Amino acid sequence: MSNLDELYRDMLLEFYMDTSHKGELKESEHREGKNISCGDEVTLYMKHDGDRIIKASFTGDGCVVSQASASVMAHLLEGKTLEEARRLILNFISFMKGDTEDISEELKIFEGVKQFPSRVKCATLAWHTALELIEDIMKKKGN
Amino acid sequence: MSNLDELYRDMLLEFYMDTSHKGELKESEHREGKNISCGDEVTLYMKHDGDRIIKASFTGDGCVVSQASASVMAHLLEGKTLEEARRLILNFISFMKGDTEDISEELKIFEGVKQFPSRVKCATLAWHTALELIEDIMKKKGN
Amino acid sequence: MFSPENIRDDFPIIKTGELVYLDNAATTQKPSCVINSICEYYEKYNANVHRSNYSLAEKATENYERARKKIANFLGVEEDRIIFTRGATEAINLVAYSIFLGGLLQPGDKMAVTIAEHHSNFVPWQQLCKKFEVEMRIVDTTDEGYIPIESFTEVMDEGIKLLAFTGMSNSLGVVMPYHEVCKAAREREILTVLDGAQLVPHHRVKVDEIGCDFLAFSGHKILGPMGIGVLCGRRDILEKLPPFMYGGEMIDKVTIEETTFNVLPYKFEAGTPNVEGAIGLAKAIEYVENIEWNDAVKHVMSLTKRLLEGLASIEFVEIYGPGDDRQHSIVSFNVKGLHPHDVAQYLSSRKIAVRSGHHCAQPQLRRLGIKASCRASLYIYNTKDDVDRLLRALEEIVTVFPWVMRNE
Amino acid sequence: MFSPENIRDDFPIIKTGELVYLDNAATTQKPSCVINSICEYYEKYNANVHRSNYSLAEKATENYERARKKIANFLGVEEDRIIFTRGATEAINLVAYSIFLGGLLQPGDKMAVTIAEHHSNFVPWQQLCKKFEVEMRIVDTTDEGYIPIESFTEVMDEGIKLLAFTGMSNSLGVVMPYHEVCKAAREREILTVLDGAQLVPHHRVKVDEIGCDFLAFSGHKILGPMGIGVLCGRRDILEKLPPFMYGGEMIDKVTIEETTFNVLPYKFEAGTPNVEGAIGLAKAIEYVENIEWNDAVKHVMSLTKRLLEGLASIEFVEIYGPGDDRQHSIVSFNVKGLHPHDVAQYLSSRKIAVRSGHHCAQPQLRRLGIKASCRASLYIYNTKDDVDRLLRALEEIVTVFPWVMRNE
Ligand SMILES: Cc1ncc(COP(=O)(O)O)c(C=O)c1O
Ligand SMILES: Cc1ncc(COP(=O)(O)O)c(C=O)c1O
Repeated sequence: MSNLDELYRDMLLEFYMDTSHKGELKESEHREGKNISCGDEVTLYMKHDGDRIIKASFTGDGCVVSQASASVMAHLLEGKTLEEARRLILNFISFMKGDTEDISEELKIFEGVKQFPSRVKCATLAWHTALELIEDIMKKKGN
Repeated sequence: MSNLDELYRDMLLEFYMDTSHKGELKESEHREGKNISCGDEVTLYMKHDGDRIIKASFTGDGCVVSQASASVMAHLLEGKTLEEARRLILNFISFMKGDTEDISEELKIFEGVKQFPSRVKCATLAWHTALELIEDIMKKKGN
Repeated sequence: MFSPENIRDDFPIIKTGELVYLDNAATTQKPSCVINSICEYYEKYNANVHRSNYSLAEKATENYERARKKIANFLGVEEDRIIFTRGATEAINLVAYSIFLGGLLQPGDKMAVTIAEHHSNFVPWQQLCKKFEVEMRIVDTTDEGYIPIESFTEVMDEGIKLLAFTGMSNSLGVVMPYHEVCKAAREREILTVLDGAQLVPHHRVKVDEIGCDFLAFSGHKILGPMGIGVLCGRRDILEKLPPFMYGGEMIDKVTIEETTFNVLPYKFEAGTPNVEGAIGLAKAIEYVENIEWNDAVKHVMSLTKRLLEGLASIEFVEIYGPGDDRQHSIVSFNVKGLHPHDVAQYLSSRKIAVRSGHHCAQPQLRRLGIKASCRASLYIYNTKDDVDRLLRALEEIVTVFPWVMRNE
Repeated sequence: MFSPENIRDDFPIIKTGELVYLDNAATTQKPSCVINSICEYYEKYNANVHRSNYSLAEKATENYERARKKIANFLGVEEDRIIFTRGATEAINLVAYSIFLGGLLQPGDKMAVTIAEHHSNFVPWQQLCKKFEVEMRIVDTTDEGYIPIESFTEVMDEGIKLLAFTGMSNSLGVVMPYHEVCKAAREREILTVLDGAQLVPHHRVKVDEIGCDFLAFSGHKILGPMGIGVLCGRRDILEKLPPFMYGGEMIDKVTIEETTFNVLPYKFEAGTPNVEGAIGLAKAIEYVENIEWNDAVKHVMSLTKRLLEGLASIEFVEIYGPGDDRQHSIVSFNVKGLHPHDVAQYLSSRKIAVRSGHHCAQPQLRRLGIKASCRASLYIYNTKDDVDRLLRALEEIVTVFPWVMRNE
């Protein structure tokens, strides 16, 4: 496999093409994220029952990597408790940083991104944004 | 002759030691000059009868080259008309810049200074100052 | 006769042929003579300048000042009008700060920039205008990114005191009518700051023929090293302006109460200068002067044309800019339905270097209705083959991103 | 075990043995590894950083950021507190301008500098204080050029908000009690700007152990290339401060009306950075880290002692400074009856490089009652023989300037 094929694995392209989680969510909480170095922006929407994430979606413009990553993340977050979601996100960010190899199968498609340092930020943009949103929700709940 | 001996020729050292033109001149016109890059300062004094320089002297601190050059200049200017003095000065400045080789015998002692670009300014400081003073005097006379 | 083939061997990174380097508007590659001049400096005569009279320092100073002279000749001005800076950005900040702090622009005054500027010639003016309550007008471009002289004079006639504008836009490669602009400004006694970062590497710039009051450019975009640039100014204004940075070299006399400053150009060069950078830049200029420049420019123009035409024939590519000979060496484009980062990444895998993003020109891109683009930028060592390889790779992009065609 | 003999071959200019180089306080010579790292950069992976994702640009960016990390580790801080500048002078101007423009010092406030400062840490404060109507207090030195902690605290207790001072004076080589000074300042909530231009090359500086709020130094004085320097700051203050220069890299979003800025450290790095310089400096730091530093410092200390003692034994030489172990690596002196330029010129003819002049420290020299001096300054590659050759040459100066003895 060439470097490029590793970066744009078929599965990754599928998640990019999959628009089922793209679009605004009415009556949800949301947060914006931005990658300063390339200008990519993402807005993340989340519906929850105080404990569990019921629905997640995103809007925004960006490269294949950032869009695919937002898409797969929205997929995975649904149905998880806030705490589970938080741990999943932290795990993915560690994985992308090269701090751990331990990652679920569907996220391995981002393995090839790691060799392009400038693209790692694209892959983690939605995740960082989600983390902030979830921690906000948990904090509000805690109060 | 080593480079250094060329720089500090005996004649040059003699002019440095010769303090006959050092000191303030009462009832004269004067002007200050400064070499920014090394901080050397010289003040030049001149007595004239409107046409001819009667007496010239200088005060100031500086290196051997700048002091010797002020000393020999004060020597040479006395008795010259303002216009002759002006021409002599311009000739010396050209000589030090390497623009002419045509120079009177006593000023050849500065030949060795030319190979040290940072010292050329030391050699010409008093002369530039004298030039300004003389041109001032001539302008005032012209009016 | 100039031919890129004859010079490619002078550039170690180009010579290997491993990469089609088309990011010259960001920075150019360096010829060996420039690299060697840097090594030689550090291996043979490295010393601090203007401060000592031992032989090493004399030689360093001589070479530093000879570099200034070389650049002065290149621009057709006297040496004491050449101020060394870190790059175009510092040069523009220097003149902007000095103008504001020196009161040449005062609260209530007006000045103008264009919407085509690089952030380096936009944000300093915007921020200092806010700070000093000066009004900043904007000269707009056409939809193609060009600015006709009339758009400039219209804003000039609104009573501005200063105009800062680029001679050639870095996002689209559009050459502005800078001669006419400077002439019109001088007639109206409006100060001009010409951003030459893209212009100087491509056009023989003679400052006093153009009639700009200030010109800024970066060494690294004209074959020179990084960390060196030039501000060239009008002497009477430079003399009037207060210094920007303060420190060693730029002073005359310092007492506890007061400081008097050195003469031009040293008044604006605070601290130990980048001697290496100045020497390297002078070497680069020498290199450029030894090339048959008219032919080299024609070569780059013909490559630009070839690139524009080739791109126009690819149905899923969108091109920005006028697309005629007002556009030089730089072409901005997008592949429809694909983010420019992905395009650039794909091209990188094909060993072709282009830049993707906002090119530090967000106002211009927003004006065109886009957020980002791919930008291919050419220099004298590029060849037809480089252009063709880019075009071929773009045609083949559908093999990786199949939906590119489907979006049509 | 450290020995200068083992490292001299690393330095092309030192290796030849043609020159006794004793002007290290002005700039140091460069080891081959630093020179090579610059060549390698231009020959292998020159590109603009942070802006593109082709392989060359990725590699340049990686190396640029790795350089930042290296320097951060060296100073014991996090990377985002390391701001690359052209040198110490720009670093100090940056923090001074940001502090004044950001309103951290306001009309009526007080700040202080010492009389021992290099112009680069004196004139910016003096000029901006005038401009912004802030009062500048002066911490005086003793007649020997030292400043005891009490002199600092006395001025601190006059209600100053900021203290800018040098860790080691460049005219006399006096090491100030900078640890105590920063501690006393922090207790009083006074901001400290530590000029480390001379300190950092000689003492292992750990910023947070010292407790200064800002530290500035130049690469070229610690074996690195010219055109690169560092400002290291306290994160909370850096975040509060407005940018200094504006341009590419340092922005987040630019619209016609407003600009938001990038995160630390980029907010303070406007324009194309000197990538080459950062890489070269990191290489220099690596070189320094690979040396047994305690031994190297001891070596320079013992040379300083040898030089001080040797000079003291020449009857027509006058030495400035305390002459004990508060003085490090730098010795200022004059030959009685002779201008320092002539002394330096004579030494140059004997192939010995020292500096003569005011050393960009006019207030300090005036305080000592002199206008200029000769300054010999040592670094790790200097040897006993270097010192002895200087001493011997000075003893023999009477052969050229016979009146030197007569003046006794
Ligand atoms: C103590 C001190 N501060 C500041 C500077 C300024 O450094 P630079 O000229 O490299 O900006 C120097 C050296 O010139 C210095 O010795
Ligand atoms: C038109 C224009 N102006 C200014 C700049 C800023 O130059 P630098 O980043 O070298 O300071 C650039 C390049 O980045 C440019 O293209």
